Amino acid sequence: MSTTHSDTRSYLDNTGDNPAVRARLVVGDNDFHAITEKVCGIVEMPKTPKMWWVAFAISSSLTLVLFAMIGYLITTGIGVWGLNVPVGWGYAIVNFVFWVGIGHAGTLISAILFLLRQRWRTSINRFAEAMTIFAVVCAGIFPGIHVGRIWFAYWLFPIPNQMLMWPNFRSPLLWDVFAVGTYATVSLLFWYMGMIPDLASIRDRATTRLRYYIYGFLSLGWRSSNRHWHRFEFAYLLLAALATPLVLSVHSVVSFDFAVSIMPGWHTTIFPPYFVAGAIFSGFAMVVTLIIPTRKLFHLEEIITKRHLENMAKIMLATGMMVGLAYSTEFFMAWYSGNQYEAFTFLNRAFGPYAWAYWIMVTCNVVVPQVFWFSKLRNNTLILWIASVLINVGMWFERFVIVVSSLSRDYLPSSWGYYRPTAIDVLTFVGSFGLFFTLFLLFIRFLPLIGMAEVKGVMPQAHLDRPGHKGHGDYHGDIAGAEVV
Amino acid sequence: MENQTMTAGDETVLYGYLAEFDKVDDLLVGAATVRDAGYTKWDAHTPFVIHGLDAAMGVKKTILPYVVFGAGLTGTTAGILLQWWTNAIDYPYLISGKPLFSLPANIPVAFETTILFAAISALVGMLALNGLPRLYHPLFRSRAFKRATDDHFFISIEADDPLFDADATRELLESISGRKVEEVEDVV
Amino acid sequence: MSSIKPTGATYWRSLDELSRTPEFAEAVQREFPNDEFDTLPPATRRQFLMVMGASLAMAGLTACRWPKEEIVPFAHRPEFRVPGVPEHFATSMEIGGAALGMLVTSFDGRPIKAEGNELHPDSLGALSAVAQAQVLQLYDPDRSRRLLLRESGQEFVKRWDDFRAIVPAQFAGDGAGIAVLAEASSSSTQAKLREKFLGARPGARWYEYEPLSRDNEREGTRLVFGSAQRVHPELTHAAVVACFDADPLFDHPASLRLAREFAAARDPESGAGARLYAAESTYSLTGVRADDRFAVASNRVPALLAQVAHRMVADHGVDLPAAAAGFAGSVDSAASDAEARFVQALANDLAAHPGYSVILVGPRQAPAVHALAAVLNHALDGVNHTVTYSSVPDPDRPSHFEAIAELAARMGSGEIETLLILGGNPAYNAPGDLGFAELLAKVPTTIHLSLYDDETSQRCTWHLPCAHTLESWGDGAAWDGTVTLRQPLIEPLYGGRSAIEVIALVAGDEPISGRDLVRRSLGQDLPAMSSEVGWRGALRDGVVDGTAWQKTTPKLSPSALAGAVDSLRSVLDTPDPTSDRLELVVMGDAKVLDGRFSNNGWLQELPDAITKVTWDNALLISPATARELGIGDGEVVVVEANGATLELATYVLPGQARNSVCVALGYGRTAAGQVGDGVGVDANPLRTVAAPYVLRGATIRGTGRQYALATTQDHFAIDTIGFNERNHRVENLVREASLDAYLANPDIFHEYDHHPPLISLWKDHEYEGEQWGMAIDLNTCIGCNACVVACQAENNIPVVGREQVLNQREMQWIRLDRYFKTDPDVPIDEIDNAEVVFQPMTCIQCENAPCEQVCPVAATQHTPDGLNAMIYNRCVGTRYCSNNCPVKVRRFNFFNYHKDLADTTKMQFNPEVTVRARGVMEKCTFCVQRIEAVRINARNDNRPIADGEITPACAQTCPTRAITFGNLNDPKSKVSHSREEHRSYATLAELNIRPRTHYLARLRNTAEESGGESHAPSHAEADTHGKESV
Amino acid sequence: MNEDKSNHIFIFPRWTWVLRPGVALGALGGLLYAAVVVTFGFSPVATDVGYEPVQPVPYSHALHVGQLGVDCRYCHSTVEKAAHAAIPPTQTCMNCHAMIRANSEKLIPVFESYATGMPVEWIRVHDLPDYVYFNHSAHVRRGVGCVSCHGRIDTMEVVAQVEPLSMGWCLRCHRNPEPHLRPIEFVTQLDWVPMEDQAILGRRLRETNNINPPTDCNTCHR
Repeated sequence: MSTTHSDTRSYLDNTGDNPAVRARLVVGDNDFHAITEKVCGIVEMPKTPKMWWVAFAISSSLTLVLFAMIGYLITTGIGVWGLNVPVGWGYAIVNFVFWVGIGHAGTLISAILFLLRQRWRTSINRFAEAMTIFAVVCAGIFPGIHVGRIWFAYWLFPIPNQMLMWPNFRSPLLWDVFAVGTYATVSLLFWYMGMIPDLASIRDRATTRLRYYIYGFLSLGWRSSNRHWHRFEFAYLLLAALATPLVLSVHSVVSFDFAVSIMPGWHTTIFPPYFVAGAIFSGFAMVVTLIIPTRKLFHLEEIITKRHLENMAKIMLATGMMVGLAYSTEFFMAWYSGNQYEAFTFLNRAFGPYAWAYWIMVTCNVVVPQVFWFSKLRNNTLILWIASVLINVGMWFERFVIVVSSLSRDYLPSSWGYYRPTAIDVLTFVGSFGLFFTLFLLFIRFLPLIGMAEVKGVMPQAHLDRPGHKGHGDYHGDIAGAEVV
Repeated sequence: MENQTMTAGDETVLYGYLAEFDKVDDLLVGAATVRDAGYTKWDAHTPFVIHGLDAAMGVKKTILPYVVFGAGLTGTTAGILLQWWTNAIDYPYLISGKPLFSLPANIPVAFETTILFAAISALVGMLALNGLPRLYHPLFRSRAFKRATDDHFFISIEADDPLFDADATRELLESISGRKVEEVEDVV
Repeated sequence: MSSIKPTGATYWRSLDELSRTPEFAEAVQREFPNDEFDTLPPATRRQFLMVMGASLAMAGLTACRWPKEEIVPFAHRPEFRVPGVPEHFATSMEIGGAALGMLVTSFDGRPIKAEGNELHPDSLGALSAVAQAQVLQLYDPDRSRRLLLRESGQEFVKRWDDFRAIVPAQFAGDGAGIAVLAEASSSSTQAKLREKFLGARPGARWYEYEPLSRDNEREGTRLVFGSAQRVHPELTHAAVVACFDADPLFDHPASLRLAREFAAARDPESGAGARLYAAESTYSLTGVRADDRFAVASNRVPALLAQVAHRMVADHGVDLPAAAAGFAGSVDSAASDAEARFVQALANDLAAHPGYSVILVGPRQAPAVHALAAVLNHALDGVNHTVTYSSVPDPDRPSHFEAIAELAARMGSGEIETLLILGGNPAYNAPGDLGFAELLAKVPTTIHLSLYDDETSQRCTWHLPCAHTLESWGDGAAWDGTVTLRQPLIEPLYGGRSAIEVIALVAGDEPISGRDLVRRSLGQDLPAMSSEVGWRGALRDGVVDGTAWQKTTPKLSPSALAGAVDSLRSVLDTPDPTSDRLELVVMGDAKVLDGRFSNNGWLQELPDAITKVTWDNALLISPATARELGIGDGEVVVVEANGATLELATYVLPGQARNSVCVALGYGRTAAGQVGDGVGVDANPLRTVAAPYVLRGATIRGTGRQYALATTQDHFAIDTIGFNERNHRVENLVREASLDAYLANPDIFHEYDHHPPLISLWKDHEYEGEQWGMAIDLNTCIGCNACVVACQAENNIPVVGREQVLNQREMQWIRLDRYFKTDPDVPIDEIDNAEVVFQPMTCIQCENAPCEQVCPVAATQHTPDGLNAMIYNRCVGTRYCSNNCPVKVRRFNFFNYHKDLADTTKMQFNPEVTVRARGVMEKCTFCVQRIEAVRINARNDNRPIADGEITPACAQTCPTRAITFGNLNDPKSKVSHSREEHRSYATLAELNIRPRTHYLARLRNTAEESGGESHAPSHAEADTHGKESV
Repeated sequence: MNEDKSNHIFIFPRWTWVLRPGVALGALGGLLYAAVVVTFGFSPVATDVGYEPVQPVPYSHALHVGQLGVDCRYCHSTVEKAAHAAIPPTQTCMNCHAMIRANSEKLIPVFESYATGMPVEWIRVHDLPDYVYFNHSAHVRRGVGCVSCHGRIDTMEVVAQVEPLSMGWCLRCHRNPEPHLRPIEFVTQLDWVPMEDQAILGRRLRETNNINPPTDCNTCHR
């Protein structure tokens, strides 16, 4: 099939943009079976690679650290964190927003790109969705543990009770409960549903009874019937259509936590778009951070091609610019509004006690992505990887700046303060990464990390290659007139 | 039958015929032929979605969208009613001098419940309409069929299709698949 | 109290859960073991109060169904006792020889709160922070619980009988070799017992010592009148008040009364505008309030006063009595233009208001300076107008420092066989040059009666546990002599005895109870007392009306005056301090005084009014001096004076006088208890008998080390952005204008609000019925912290300890915001004089409360009567409300701050207020428990609530009545009136939060601004009085 | 073309059909169960009602109130003027028992208490959490009968808790007090039955005594 090559670049490189030729989404000589082999092969591996074990050992011990910290917190009190009055929210909320943000790329890739018919998504969407779920799991922990009386946290849910009390639906925190809850559920459904046919593939290749039963159970007896495929496609389309506004709403609602308050630096109308852009930004950064090593480790360069990486780099560039714009807009508004509190808050961000955090943020989020302007740099996997890691750092600091610097100095100078995280704060945060990677490693080892069925669907072989048919794929001819039963 | 497991004493009946293809084109043509032959209890099995196959098979458009839409509406109403009843009717209290019930503050939650209900109904509806989960199916008794999730394509015609005729149907299938048709049996 | 170690795996929903733990049950056993009762006399009423108290305390502590909870009723309920209904008893406490009347709330036998006694001349219903904290001290678990005999390095636990047994031997004979060292006391009972004791033992000597003595004033009057007089400032009609190192509004036995009078003298609505001048080395609360404050080294204060005298004579022909003429000429040159300006303005003003002006000199100034002031007051016709005199009790006693010096000398020479120390803690707080602690070893038998087994007790052979003020009978005299009674609220928790009981015991008096002693003595003084009716009436009132001392009108004594002039000369001749020979001012701490309250968590954690420092004392130093010496803020420095050294952190304080550094006494205790030990550093070693207050020739050098002072507010020096913004915001937050500007344009304070009309998106809620509101008058608030402690006592607010304060987790509901106002043109490190303003900030009960809408569980919401309610048992602790509170007055329980409290301490809790669990937000609720109590009673008797019937704890105790509370829907209520005043404004009104607490703007009344014209309440009279004035 | 060497093939047994209804049922049942446990299981209705501890003295309300007709307020004398309806001092018992049953075994704790002055330690039955501030006078003086909360004490040999005393229970009455209102004079009459329809009477009493119980938090929580 290499005849469709438009130039002389190595056969693995499909980043060229020649309008005359449709760049291939899967490179190398792969037929359907080869794809199945590659992907299922990872799950069926007789022995796990060393690298995996090393990574798992580290991440799972970090997870233990997380649980230890939570235990200490619950038994001792929120005081083990560095919080105070005025800064009532610190790491916990920063981490929450950070993780929720990361959890955006997945659904975005699967849903929005799906609706936009961006077929290149197929190689990475499963992966990204998985990442979304795990990020949301990490995110979900923090609002849970940051309340003073965790054992009463269930009061946030509208459960009938002997007190005849209900939660207060005017509170953005309650909106959060619903938004994040819905998002987690929908992402999970989306992810699982997409996986059903691939689980069936693993089932059908099973060489041991246990594996057959496990994957057989998970794939719910999928028998790739076309009548099923029909409804499956529809359900998938609908979920995508639902997830798209959802993914936008989630970070908007998270931003309401701040925007609805009256704190200078929080109370601003640009937060929703600003947060969503940031979320996508950080989400893609995290996808890239994870996908580059994974694709090396399991030799998936032919399925997750350089073009995929490049596209993501471009998206990061775009969203990075949006974020940068948001930063400058905030400053403009602070000055233009003539509100002395607002003005001071931003002056204080850039030059006050927390200036260091602010400038880390700007460097990582605005300066670093500029390298993606250059094709050479963005196509250099190493540079791309380093940049995306830096962007993750920057996005964490963005949340830190928003949450902490605004609170530390608000209306009354008499109650200004300074927030210092404690070791517990830091370890809890690090621990959450442990949890994230633990889940992630389990995923790439035991579940199909690439949507085989979808990838096959976008391969040339999936379409009619009979001469004389226009378009590609769709079968015309003697079916045309036939009336439908 | 040589490639089917037979445990002694198993009473079996014919479930239907299974024809195998390895080219998308043949499958599409075949499907159209079977459709035009007027069969109703038959199906095609493919490892991935094949454009045009629905048309070739004459699959009716699913009612799923209406289910999901209904669920979504339910979600919205539930969301609004919940907030209105709890905060304005059952235990009204004065918060920041705000009105007891004001739509703007209730939009986020109502929106989320809408999506939640709709999304769940989408998956559950899809499974229900497909009659899944169904871990056991006679087709799974065929070894060849295992490639239906890998790289091969199949057409199956059930024995209890009104038009089913042991020989005629076999001929039809062999003519379109150009290879031997497999008889799939079911245990009772 | 420093129970902030993050330990303990359990949480409480309230104290209830604790009571389920076996430790508690066991602790309760410890607290009230049966043998305790055995030692007590058979069933008395008060014993049952105690039992009830204890049992209810326990009972109140359980709320969960399982396990079972017990109810212990009285066996014999006293008449008129209704369990669960608080009672109030009038009693008093004594500090430095002046008795202060209080009204103590007793809940089922547990005294839980001290308030002022309206009938008492020095209280008038108000009570200082220190006095209110007595309740906590009562329950202090560190108080000594037993008699101790220390011999040859061993300790023996003894009983009172053992002590009684040694008395005859120790106090036998004519008393030669016997000495008694007592605290100042105004008790006539004690005086009588002393006479009896000394009468029987002519050889014995009685010494009186107070580390913070006011004797200089006493001696000063002696220099002028030939006989010691007590000075009573009368500020009600004062037009000009000049304070020289004096702090009449805070540091004075009658400060509560003086503050009230001063507030009246400045009420702008009645046109009164007394003008206050202050010349002082470090901030006093009076200085803060001054219209014209001049920061000058204490050492130069006399020169200032002398110049004022000179100017008055020279420019205004004020004639001094011949004998005192020498005073006038003593100094006539000012050291600086600023000084000259101040002197001139003051001299003009004083001379312009004869009969309405008064000069007050502080206790740290030499007698001669007081003498000069007395002469000037005389010349200004102040006597019997702005200052009155009365005789002093025991006029011939040597001054406190002479007394302790003489005692020390005799101890050193081994004359003393037996030394009985009644209270006090001389081993800690005697002047350093005496080495008193060591001298104790030279006395064979030393007996110390004390609340704690403190530094002195540990060096004495005998330690006797003292009964607490609230545990004992006694009497005393108010500053003006009014007889004041003291009655116990509870049986001595630890079997202590009061001073009079011990004196009676050693005097060989037949052992009788304190009650009988007091009653016998009063019966002798006042015939009325001998009748049961009179006695009960006196007990009810806590004071005996009309027993104040006769006012005297002493004549100047020329012979004495001659000496006064000479001694003033010598005072004036001392050179002014320089940066290498600094002046170190040692002052009593505003919270722990001389250290007697060091073990009181409320006071230790109370932020100092000016520095906001808690749990520490610091070296106050002016920015300029700090710069000259190259010392930074918070740097640890070594101070050397009189050969002794001191190592502590600096606090750079704008408004501190150049070349004068200041440190507070009362810190660095070693045997205070678990709260007070090791807090701050002890400055006593630097003091000398000759110079106990103002130490000359001190040097300091930096160590480069930094020390974090636990302040509840930023230091003066922060990053420039913050510094500028803060200065920029203050004028809007704490609105202030000159009196004339205000009178000229009453709306001046509303020119600050420039914001668009405040409209809502929805129809505003209508508030019907009682609508509570508050008004705080910044013009009369003097920042005395009384409200903060009142609130803490009333609302069971925990003490969190130094580390937590460092983490900005202090819990006091009332934050007394302190802002410096400085001239923006003057560089920070050149500032000599900064204006300080206070703004008491607590929950302002916004109608559109930002905190409410963000609470996901509706744990904070609005009540129909307009309170911003906080429901602790509903709170899950998201802290969102605190984040969204524009004034940051919400407090969060980061840990279980009550976990490590002693069970006695828990007896102080107010059962009407929920004790907050860990992880719960809390805040001011306008004392909703008080509101509900009144409301229920009013409703029960079908009557409306009268204005003033409900008083929150803070308003109740405010000495200047700066806080008014009431129903805003009642146009006739006091608070409604304050709301209508032009000075009334709302903080952060532009946020449309509609606070229920409004502030009344602050007024300044300096001479320049009003062209020398002060707004005396009665100009006309002023002139008729001031014939001789030009 | 991958040919399996083995002749073996895995397959789920036919009976796995039943899984489908099973899954559905499980989901529904689970939800139902959770709802029941949350709404009922944890509430005081289930935990507290019926608490009937044994008292140090077998004091019988049935005898004293039911048969001898002692009025509640004879012992619980503070109920009309204070928040607490105080347990009577030993003295009160002795008012009668100085003569009556003066040598009864059962009364020994009382006599001891009277002699030594040490209290009798009764076990609390009706117990509210510390953060709840209930005021007896406020209710009794408005015509809420003792029986409304304490039940027919006059028939109890041993006092037991008959009402849940939960927040919801309090609120129900605060929202609609009429069923529990009676003329003040009958407040302590446990067996009182209205002459007329309680609905009408309740409404009238509510108007005449202008009773409008608050339901805001500060009413009970401080």
